Amino acid sequence: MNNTHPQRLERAVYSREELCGDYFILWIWDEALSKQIKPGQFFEIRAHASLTDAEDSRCLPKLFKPISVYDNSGGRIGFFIKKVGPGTIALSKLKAGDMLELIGPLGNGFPLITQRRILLVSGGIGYPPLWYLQKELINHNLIFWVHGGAGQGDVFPCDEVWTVDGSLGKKGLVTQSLKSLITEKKIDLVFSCGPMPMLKQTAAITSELGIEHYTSLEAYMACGIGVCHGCAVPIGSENAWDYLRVCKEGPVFKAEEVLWNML
Amino acid sequence: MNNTHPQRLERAVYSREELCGDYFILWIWDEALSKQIKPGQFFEIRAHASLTDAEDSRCLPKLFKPISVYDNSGGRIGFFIKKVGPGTIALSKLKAGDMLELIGPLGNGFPLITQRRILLVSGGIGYPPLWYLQKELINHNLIFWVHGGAGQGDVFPCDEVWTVDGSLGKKGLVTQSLKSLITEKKIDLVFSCGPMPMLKQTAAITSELGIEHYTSLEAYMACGIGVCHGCAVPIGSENAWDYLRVCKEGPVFKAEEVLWNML
Amino acid sequence: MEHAVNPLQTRLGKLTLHNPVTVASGTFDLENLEFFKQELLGAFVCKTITREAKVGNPPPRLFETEAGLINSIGLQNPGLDAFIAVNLPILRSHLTVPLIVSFSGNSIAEFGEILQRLEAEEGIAGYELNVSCPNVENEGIAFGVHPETVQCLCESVAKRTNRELTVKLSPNVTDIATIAKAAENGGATSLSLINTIWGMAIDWRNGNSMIKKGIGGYSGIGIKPLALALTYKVANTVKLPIIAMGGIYSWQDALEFLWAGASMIALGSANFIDPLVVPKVHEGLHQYMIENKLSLQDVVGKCVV
Amino acid sequence: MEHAVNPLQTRLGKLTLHNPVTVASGTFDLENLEFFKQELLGAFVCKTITREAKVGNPPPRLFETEAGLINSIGLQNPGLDAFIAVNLPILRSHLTVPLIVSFSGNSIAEFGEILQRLEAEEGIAGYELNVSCPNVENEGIAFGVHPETVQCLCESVAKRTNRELTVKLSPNVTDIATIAKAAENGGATSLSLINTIWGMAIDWRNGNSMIKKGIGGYSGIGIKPLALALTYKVANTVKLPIIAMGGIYSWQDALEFLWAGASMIALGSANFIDPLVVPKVHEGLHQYMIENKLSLQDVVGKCVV
Ligand SMILES: Cc1cc2nc3c(=O)[nH]c(=O)nc-3n(C[C@H](O)[C@H](O)[C@H](O)COP(=O)(O)OP(=O)(O)OC[C@H]3O[C@@H](n4cnc5c(N)ncnc54)[C@H](O)[C@@H]3O)c2cc1C
Ligand SMILES: Cc1cc2nc3c(=O)[nH]c(=O)nc-3n(C[C@H](O)[C@H](O)[C@H](O)COP(=O)(O)OP(=O)(O)OC[C@H]3O[C@@H](n4cnc5c(N)ncnc54)[C@H](O)[C@@H]3O)c2cc1C
Ligand SMILES: Cc1cc2nc3c(=O)[nH]c(=O)nc-3n(C[C@H](O)[C@H](O)[C@H](O)COP(=O)(O)O)c2cc1C
Ligand SMILES: Cc1cc2nc3c(=O)[nH]c(=O)nc-3n(C[C@H](O)[C@H](O)[C@H](O)COP(=O)(O)O)c2cc1C
Ligand code: FES
Ligand code: FES
Repeated sequence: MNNTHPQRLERAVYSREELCGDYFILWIWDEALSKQIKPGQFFEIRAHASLTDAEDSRCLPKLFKPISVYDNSGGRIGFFIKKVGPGTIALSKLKAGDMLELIGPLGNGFPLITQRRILLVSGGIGYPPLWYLQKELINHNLIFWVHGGAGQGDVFPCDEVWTVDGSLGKKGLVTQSLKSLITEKKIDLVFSCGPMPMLKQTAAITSELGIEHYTSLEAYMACGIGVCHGCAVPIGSENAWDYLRVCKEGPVFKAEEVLWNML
Repeated sequence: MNNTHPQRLERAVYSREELCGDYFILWIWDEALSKQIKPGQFFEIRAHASLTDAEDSRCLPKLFKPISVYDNSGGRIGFFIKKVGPGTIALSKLKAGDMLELIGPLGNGFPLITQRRILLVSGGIGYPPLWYLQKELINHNLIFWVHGGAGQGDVFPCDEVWTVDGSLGKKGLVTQSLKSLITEKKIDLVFSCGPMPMLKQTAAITSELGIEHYTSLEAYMACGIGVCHGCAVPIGSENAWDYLRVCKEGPVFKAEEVLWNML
Repeated sequence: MEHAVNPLQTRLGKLTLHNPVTVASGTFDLENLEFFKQELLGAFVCKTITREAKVGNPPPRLFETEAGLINSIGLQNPGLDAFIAVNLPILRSHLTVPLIVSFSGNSIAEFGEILQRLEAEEGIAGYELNVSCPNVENEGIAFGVHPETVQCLCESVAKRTNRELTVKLSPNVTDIATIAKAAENGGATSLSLINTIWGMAIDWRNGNSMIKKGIGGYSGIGIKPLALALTYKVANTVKLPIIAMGGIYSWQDALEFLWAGASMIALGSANFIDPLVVPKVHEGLHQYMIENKLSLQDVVGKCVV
Repeated sequence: MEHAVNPLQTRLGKLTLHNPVTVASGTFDLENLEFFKQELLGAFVCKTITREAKVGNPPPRLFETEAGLINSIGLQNPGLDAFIAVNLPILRSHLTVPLIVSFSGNSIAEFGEILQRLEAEEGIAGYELNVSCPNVENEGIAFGVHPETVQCLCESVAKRTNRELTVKLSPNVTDIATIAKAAENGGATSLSLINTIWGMAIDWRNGNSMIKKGIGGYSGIGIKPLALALTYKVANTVKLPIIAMGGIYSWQDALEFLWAGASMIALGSANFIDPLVVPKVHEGLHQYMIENKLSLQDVVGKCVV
C-alpha cells in the first residue's frame, strides 16, 4: 500500500549517534509522524538549505536523499546513514539542534506477516530498514539475520556476520552459504536489502529453492514522490514488464518480479 | 608604475573590526608584503574556498573580489569592506583566525606628490583607498577631505561630511559645493574615489576649473591581473582612446583622460 | 467588493491567467499538490504523453551535477489511451486551474491524431507540443530543429483547435529565433522554452557514465544564463507570449525571465529541490509587484540592454 | 638514466606533449606564470588575435552567475602587427613550452593572410582557429556553424602550414559532430571544444542587463555537463585528437573529459577562481595515473556507456 500523502517537514535533529567508520544515526522526534510510518518506508531528507537566495548564491541547494527509517518507536525516529557523497556528507555535518528537511513517509514498505520462518539478508547500508522490520516481526515469527560488509566498519549487530576482508565474523560474501542456511533453518520467507550483486545472488537462490522473497531496491531519486520517473526499475515477467518507481511502487518488490538481468 | 609581480597568498585574519551599518574591516599581518604596497593599490581577496572537491560539491567556489588597501603600517594591512553581494557577504563572515585568500598587490596606485593643496573627494566605499593615501600625503601637503554617503551609516571620519538623507553633516551630494570649496581653499590637486556619478560630476568641475585630478575607478573583475580584459574602461581622448584595464593600467587614472560619457 | 487589481494577472495567447507561475512538463504532478494549494499556479502542465505507451530509458536515469540535474527518462508514459481513460479524469476532477496537456509524436500525422483525440475531451485549456525532448532517439529532435517542419506541424495542428497552442522549443539548435518564428507563422499561439540541453557525467574513478544512455538532458540552475539569453532572443523576434523555464529556483530568477520577455515562468527541477518552490516564487513575485507598485505588464519584456 | 615512463605524455596531432593540461584562450597569460612553473603546462594557448586591432565591447563585460561566468570581452586585442612586433617576442622569450596561437578572421582570405604572416615567425608550435566566439557580431559565429564553411576554411589553411592546426568549435549549434567532421575532412589536425555558450543575466531589481551588450558568453562549472556531452559526441565521430574545455575546475573534472575522449584538457574560467588550478589539476592527474598504474592512453576515450 502506497503512502499517498507525504508531508514536507522541518525537524530539529534531536540527537546524533556516531557509529563505526562512516556511519552515523540522526534522531528526530515526532509522535504524530511516528504513527504513520511502517518498516521499509523511507524519507527524502536533506540538511536544511533553502533555495538560492539572491543575496548569497555561494551554496547551491541540492537534491534530497532517500534514507530508510531505521528505528521508529513512540515518536523517536532514526536515520542510520553512511557517508558516501555530497548529500550524505552534508547530512553527516548535522549536530543536535540543526534542522533536517524531510519529505515522507514514502514508498510501500515491507509486508508485515506472522507465523513464518524468516531470513533477513542485508549488506552494508541495507541494514537500517531490516532493523526496523525485525523489531516489528520478532514477536510473531522466527527470525535469523545475516549481514555482510566490506570490513569490520560495515557490520552491525545480527545473528551472523560476514566481512569480505575477514576482519570480523566469517570471511567472504554473505550469499556464500545462503542456500544451506535456508535449508538448514527451514526458512520459508526472505527479506533482503543491500548492494545489487548481493540482492541478485540472493534472488537466484530463493528462486531456485522456491522461497518467497521480498527485496528492497535502491535507485537514484529526484522527486521521491512518484512524479519524475527517475527511479525506475524493471518489474514484471520476461514478456510483460514495465519500469516501476522505487519511490512509489517500491522500494520493496517481490524478488521474483524483478528483472535482475536488466539491472 | 604597475606592480608586475602579484603574489597569491593565504593569511589568517588577524583581527576583525565592526563599523556602522554594513561596513567592517579585516586586518592581516605581513611585514614583507606591507613594504610592497602603495596607496591606491588593491588585492583580489576571498574567503578561503579551494576549488570544488569532488567529495563535497555543495559550495561552488566563486571569483575573488577587488578590495583596496585601507591601511598599511609596519605589517598591519587592513581591508575596509562593505557588504553588498555574495562575495562581500562571504568575506563578512570571516572571523579572526579564518583564512583569507589574496592575490596582489595589484594596480598602479596614486601618484605620491608633495607641496600641494589637495582635496580628497570620496563617496561610500570610495573612502578606504583615500584613508591610506592621506596618511602618506599628510606630512608633505595641505589636505582637505570631503566624504558623502547615503545616510549616517555610510560616512566616516574626514573634514566635511555629506549625507543624502541629511542624517549627518550637510544634507545633499558631496559634489554640490565642490566648485566653491576648490576655489576657496585654493585647491590645486584632487583625488577622488566613489560611485560613478560622483566621479563624473567631480571630473566635470575639475575640468572646468583646470585642476589636476586623479580618480580611482571601479570595475567588475575576473582575473585582477590584466589577463582577461574584463575590467575595461575607455581612456584617452575623444579621437584616440582605448579600453584600458582597471586592474592593470588603473585603478587610478587622470580624470581628464577618462571618457566619462562612455561610462 | 474587491477593488484591488491582481498585479500578477497575465495573458498566454488565448488564456487569461491569474498568475504567471506554472510548472515544467515532467517535473510536477498531482502528488506535488500535497504541499501547497493549486491556486498558486496560473496553469498546470502535465508530463508529455505519446500515442503509444513508452517504457522509457534503462536506469540509471538521473544524476545531479554541481549545478543541475541530468535526466534520461525517455518520455516514459502510459500512452494516449490510458491517459484519456485513467489520468485525464483524475486530473479533471482534482484541478481547478487550467490544464495544459503536453504531447509528442513522431510524425505530423501522429501529432494531429493525438490532438484530434484530445479535442474530444473536456477540461483541457491548451496543448504544449513537445518537439524538443533530446532524450528520445529520432523523435522530438528531428522536429524541433527544422523551421520548415515546425511550421508545417503548427499549421496542421492549429487549424484543428481553438485551445491554446504552445510549442516547446529545444535549446540544442543553432538558431532558436528562426524556429520560434516558424512556430508563430504556423499558428502557434504561444511558445515554451527551454527544454533540457545535452548533458553528460562520468564517474572519474572508473570512467562509467552516470546515465545508462550516456548523454541525457541537463536542467537546473546551471542552464539559467542560456535559458535567459534564449528567452530574450525569442522575445525580440516573435510577438507570441512565452512560457520561460530553465534553472528558475527563486522569485528573483523568475523576475529575470519576466524582464527578458516571458509572460509566464515554469518551475522544473526546482520542484525536486524544494517542494515549496511554487508558493515561494508566487509570494516573492506578488510582494515585489506590490512593493514596487508594478503590475506584470510593467515588467514583461522591459529589460534594459 | 630515467627509466620511468611519463604517464601523462599525450599526443595532439603533430605534437607530442609531456602533459595534457593546457589553458583556454583568453583566460590565461604570462601574468599567470607568476603563480606556478610553466613546465606544468603541456602547451600555452594565447588570447585570440585578429588582423586589425579590436577595442572590444563596452563595459560591463563580466558577470558571475550562480555557476559560472558571463563575459563580453569582444575579442579585444592589439591586432596582428602589434602581436608580431610586441607580444610574440615576449612570449617567445618567456615560454619554454609549445605556444599555440589562437586567431580569428572575418573571411577565409583573412584567416589565410594571418596564417601566412605567422608562418614567417619562429616559436609557434601550432594554431587554434577561433571560428566560434559568440561575442563578435557577424564574425566567428557565421564561420563555425556551417560545415561547408569550416571545411573550406580548413582546406585553405591546412595546405599552407606544417604546424599543428586546431579548430575551436562552438557549442551553439544543432549538430557539432558534423562540423567536427567537416574540420577533419578539411585537414585540421586536432579540435578544441567548447567555446562559451550564450548567456545572459539581468538585475532582478530593475531589469538592467548585467552585461552591456545583453547576451554574452557563458563559461565555467555550469557548462561542464554540456561540454562533456559534446566532447563525447565529437570523440565518437572523428579521429582527431581533442582539446576539451568547459567548466573544468578540478582534476576529477579533467579525468571525466579524458574518459570521454579528450587528449588534452584546457583550464579557462577556473584560472580566475584559483590561480593555482593548473598545478592542482596536473598534480591530481599525475597522482591518479601513478596510483592506478595507468597511462593516459588507458583513459582517453575509454569511458563506459
Ligand atoms: C529507498 C532507499 C533507502 C535508502 N536508505 C538508506 C539508509 O537508510 N541509509 C543510507 O546511508 N543510505 C540509504 N540509501 C542510499 C542513499 O540514498 C545514498 O547513499 C545517497 O543517496 C547517496 O547520496 P550522496 O549525495 O551522498 O552520494 P552520491 O554522489 O549520490 O554517491 C557518491 C558515490 O557513492 C556511490 N553510491 C551512490 N549510492 C550509493 C549507495 N547506496 N551505496 C554505496 N555507494 C553509493 C555513487 O556511485 C558515488 O560513487 C537509500 C536509498 C534508497 C533508494
Ligand atoms: C579597484 C577596486 C577597489 C575596491 N575597493 C573596495 C574596498 O576597499 N571596499 C569595498 O567594500 N569595496 C571595494 N570595491 C568594490 C567591491 O569590489 C565590490 O563591492 C564587490 O566586488 C562586490 O561583490 P559582491 O559579490 O559582494 O556583490 P555583487 O554581486 O558583485 O554586487 C551586488 C550588488 O551590488 C552592486 N554593486 C556591485 N559593486 C558595487 C559597488 N562597488 N558599490 C555598490 N554596489 C555595488 C551590484 O550592482 C549588485 O546589485 C573595490 C572595487 C574595485 C574595482
Ligand atoms: C526529470 C525530468 C523530466 C522531464 N520530462 C519532460 C517531459 O516529459 N516533457 C517535456 O517537454 N519536458 C520535460 N522535461 C524538461 C522540463 O520540462 C524543462 O523544460 C527543463 O527541465 C528545464 O527547466 P528546469 O531547469 O527548471 O528544470 C523534463 C525535465 C526533467 C528534469
Ligand atoms: C574572459 C574570457 C575570455 C575569453 N576569450 C576567448 C578568446 O579570446 N578566444 C577564444 O577562443 N575563447 C575565449 N574564451 C573562451 C574560453 O577559451 C573557453 O572556451 C570557455 O571559457 C570555456 O571554458 P571554461 O568553462 O573552462 O572557461 C574566453 C572565455 C572567457 C571567460
Ligand atoms: S524519484 Fe521521482 S519518480 Fe521516483
Ligand atoms: S580583471 Fe581581468 S584584466 Fe582586469
